[in-house]
Amino acid sequence: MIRKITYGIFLGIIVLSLILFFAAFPFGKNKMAVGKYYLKNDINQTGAANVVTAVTLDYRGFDTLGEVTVLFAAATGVAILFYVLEEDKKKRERQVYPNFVVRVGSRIIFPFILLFGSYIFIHGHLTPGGGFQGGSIIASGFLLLYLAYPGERVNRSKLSVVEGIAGITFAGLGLWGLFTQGNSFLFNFLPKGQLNMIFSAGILPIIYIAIGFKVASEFAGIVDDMMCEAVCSGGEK
Amino acid sequence: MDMSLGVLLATPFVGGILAYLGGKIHRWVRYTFAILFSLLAFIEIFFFYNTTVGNYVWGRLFGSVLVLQINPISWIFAFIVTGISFLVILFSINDVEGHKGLDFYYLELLFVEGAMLGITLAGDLITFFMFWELMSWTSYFLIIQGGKKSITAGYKYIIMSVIGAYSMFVAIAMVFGRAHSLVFKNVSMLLSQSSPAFVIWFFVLFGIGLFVKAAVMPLHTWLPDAHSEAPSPVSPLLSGVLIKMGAYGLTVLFYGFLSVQLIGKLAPTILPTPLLLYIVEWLAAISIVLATFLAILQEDAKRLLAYSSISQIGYVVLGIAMGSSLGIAGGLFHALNHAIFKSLLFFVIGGVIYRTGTRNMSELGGLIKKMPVSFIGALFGIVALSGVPPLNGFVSKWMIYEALLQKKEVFLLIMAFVGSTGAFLYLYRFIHSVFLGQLPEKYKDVKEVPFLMQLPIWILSALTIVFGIWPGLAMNVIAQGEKFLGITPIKYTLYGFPQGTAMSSLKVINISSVLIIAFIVVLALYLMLPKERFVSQYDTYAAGQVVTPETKYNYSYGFYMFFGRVINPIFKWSADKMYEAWARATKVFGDYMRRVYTGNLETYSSYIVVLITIVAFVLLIGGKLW
Amino acid sequence: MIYYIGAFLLIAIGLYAIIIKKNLIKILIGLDLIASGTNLLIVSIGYVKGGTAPIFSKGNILAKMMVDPVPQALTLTAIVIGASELALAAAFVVILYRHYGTLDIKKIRSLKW
Amino acid sequence: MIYASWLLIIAMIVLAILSIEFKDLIAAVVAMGAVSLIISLLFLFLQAPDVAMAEASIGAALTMAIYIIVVRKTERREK
Repeated sequence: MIRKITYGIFLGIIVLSLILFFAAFPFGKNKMAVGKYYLKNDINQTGAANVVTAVTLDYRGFDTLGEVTVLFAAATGVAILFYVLEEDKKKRERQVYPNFVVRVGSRIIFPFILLFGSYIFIHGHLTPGGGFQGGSIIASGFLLLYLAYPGERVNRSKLSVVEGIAGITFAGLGLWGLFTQGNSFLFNFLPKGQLNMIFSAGILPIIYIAIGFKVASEFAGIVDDMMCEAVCSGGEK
Repeated sequence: MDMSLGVLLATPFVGGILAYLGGKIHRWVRYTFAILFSLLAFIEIFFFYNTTVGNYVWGRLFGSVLVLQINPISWIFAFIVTGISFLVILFSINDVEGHKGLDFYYLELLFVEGAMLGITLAGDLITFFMFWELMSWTSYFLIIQGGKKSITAGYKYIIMSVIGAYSMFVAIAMVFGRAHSLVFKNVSMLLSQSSPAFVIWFFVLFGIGLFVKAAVMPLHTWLPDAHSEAPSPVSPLLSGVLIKMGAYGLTVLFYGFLSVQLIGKLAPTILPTPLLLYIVEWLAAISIVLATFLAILQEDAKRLLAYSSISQIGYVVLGIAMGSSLGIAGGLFHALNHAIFKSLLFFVIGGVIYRTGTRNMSELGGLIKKMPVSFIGALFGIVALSGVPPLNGFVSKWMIYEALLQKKEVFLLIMAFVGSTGAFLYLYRFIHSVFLGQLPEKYKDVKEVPFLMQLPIWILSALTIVFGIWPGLAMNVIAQGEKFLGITPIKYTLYGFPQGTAMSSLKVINISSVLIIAFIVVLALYLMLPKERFVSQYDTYAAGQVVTPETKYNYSYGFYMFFGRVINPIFKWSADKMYEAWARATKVFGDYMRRVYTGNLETYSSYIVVLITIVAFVLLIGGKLW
Repeated sequence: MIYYIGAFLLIAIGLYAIIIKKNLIKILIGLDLIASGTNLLIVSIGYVKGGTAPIFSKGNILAKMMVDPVPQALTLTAIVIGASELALAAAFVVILYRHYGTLDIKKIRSLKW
Repeated sequence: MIYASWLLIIAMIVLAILSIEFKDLIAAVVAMGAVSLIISLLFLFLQAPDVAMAEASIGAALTMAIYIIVVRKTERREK
């Protein structure tokens, strides 16, 4: 109890001082210089209508590559932790079917979720959204399928092929720019096109589509590991 | 002419990939591709004999061009690389037959060759570094295929290599920050205009990377383990070629990037040699002496040869660091010679291991009757290594001694002599314990190695004679190379060296003919004189007991134990022990640190919260932190 | 300003959960709260009063009246990373539970020195 | 608008406190999901539709699903 009160008071002091400190940093006023620069030069330099996309993929594209790598490492880590031998899996498998409405409803909705997710990541450079959002929407579609059919599993090898191709596309595009143009990794070597058209912003849409596939397959893999852990290996005994 | 350098560099890589894919079809497809492409690379090398081709741009990176070039200096090393690699592949075919993952093995072998070729052909620092790293990693994968112990050895190797490579990388980054172009010419121009401190930093950092690969004394500890635990066809490649890359790098560093005058300006010059080079000379001399002593004490034949490699590479570095025309020529020539005779010796011991399955010298003996070709190879190898005329080791060692004499560096000369004399001790031990003496009972049915494994032994034995009697063949290229580096080229004739200023002449042909005549005379006497009676080696007795085949009466275990007792106090402080002590100290320190870093999330977060609270409280009451 | 206060309070609540709570899932929730609070703080720093989203549409190509895109881009990646790390942590929780049969970190820790 | 954000933030803080104080872990997780959802709305108020989308789909859907699976896998009540 003394610990709770002590740390409560400590945290109170911290929050109070932080609020006082941030009072000198007015809300909704000034902007950082780098943001202004990006906003001013976005159309000329990248041609993407969505500035957030431009920052994520072009100005800070290398950062995003690292981030995708972290995602990959986390997904691999989950898969390693939940590694179960195939024979054990089959032994423990038990079929649980939810009711009729969920099963049929998920079948009808699932294609639309896929379509919606793809729409979001294909238009990532024009409208809000992009590879991360679209990919996670697709993964939540997979989650719905798992809820409806707990006994079934997706084909992991196909997922990993999709993921690998997406990753190679990202890195390959970057290296292509590096070696042909010779100035920087992820150099935007395709034509910029016209603003607000679907074929614009050079390599950004391609990369965002690759990221969409990668995020979708990785999160689907995580969900698959988790669901299998809950359903087919039956650890509660 | 321009594309040809790219073709030359691509040959081993293409060959490796084709051998890998071909191995999926049939093993002979794999062997054909491997042999064909390594031979092709060796032949292509000869198109570049005595030519200087520069600036073949093969790519660009970070706004800097990637350049390939060839000059006589790199030609010598490229010649060693391709030649020895070809022989290694020939030798591998029988030796590693039936092992697992052979496709990958040949892929790696050819990739190591390609990487080393890339180092010699590199015309800018980025290319150099790329191939340097490729060489480290591919050779690491080769080393760890030698069995259980080799994994530890490979671990040691790769850790030291990576440390060296990082140090080199820092040096390259330093230059890149100032020059923005890493072509060798620009680098040397930048260094000639930079401040002495910058150049010394570059010299030290770049040098550490090279010293690790060349295994100069305090950084040598990876070599004995890696060379002795690697598969037997890989050891010649490592000992004969890979450590020469360090020597090549040192040559480029000393005389390509810098020059003797420039190094002389960096630090006060009291001695005949610039101070930095003088330090390098001393390191090399220390590694000659200590490695020789260590080699004398070894029981394991491959380990003995590995320590001998450290000592011989010491001669190479000593010669190169000397700065005089004769010294550099001697160093480069010794690099070539060492590649020849050390590969020869490793091939021989590889054949012995192939037939007997052991490399422990105290278990071997008396193989002369069973494996005569290997014995002849070993004989040529040890005669060449110990520097006795008429074989090639003599000429290069003579050149190094002569150069030391000219510079009046007496201590170094003594140390070089000690190393050479010590070489007799361990080489005698080597040939005696393996080939002479009593044949153990279990090796009664040992046969000579197959033809493909004999072939490298024959070729290299012949080469020791060729370069021993006609050193001018090699001097031709070396003199061109020295001209390329901007040093006065040495004078030479086909058979030796003419009388020059402060330089005595050497005519190998005279010495050789005297020796050959003497040999013929002795042979004639031996044949003419009455024959002694041949007795079985068991037809003897010791202390009243009849010797049976089970008793060993040649003392090949602890052969130089008396000598070991004398020199053991020196090795109380070895570099290996120093590194181990460092590792232990780190571990103890870590154990203490764990009392603070408990590994619990809440401990850490409460540290953070308490600290921030203090800071926030001080700021809240209006105090100042600093 | 209220956004700042909300974000700080979220972070404080998360820290409190990490330090005080003994249940592993509660600790995970605390970590998630800290992550969410930080994201909210960063995005609210980039906000400009009366600004629009940083997206050029056909009618709107006025760069001056847009909010700062950089914090948004950073937060976007931070959310995805946070979720994947959380999945990894959750996997560890499951494995730990399978080993020790409890979620109480005090009992789990008893084997550590 | 400003009052809406006030209300949402107060609700968010209350839900956050609840999510760490509930003894029933499923309830705690649901409260956590509600916090994520409110944060996603706040992002929309802050003119960050990209981030709002990501938070809604990842924070409120996937994360919560993972939490629920973990709770189902281990034990439901905090002792």
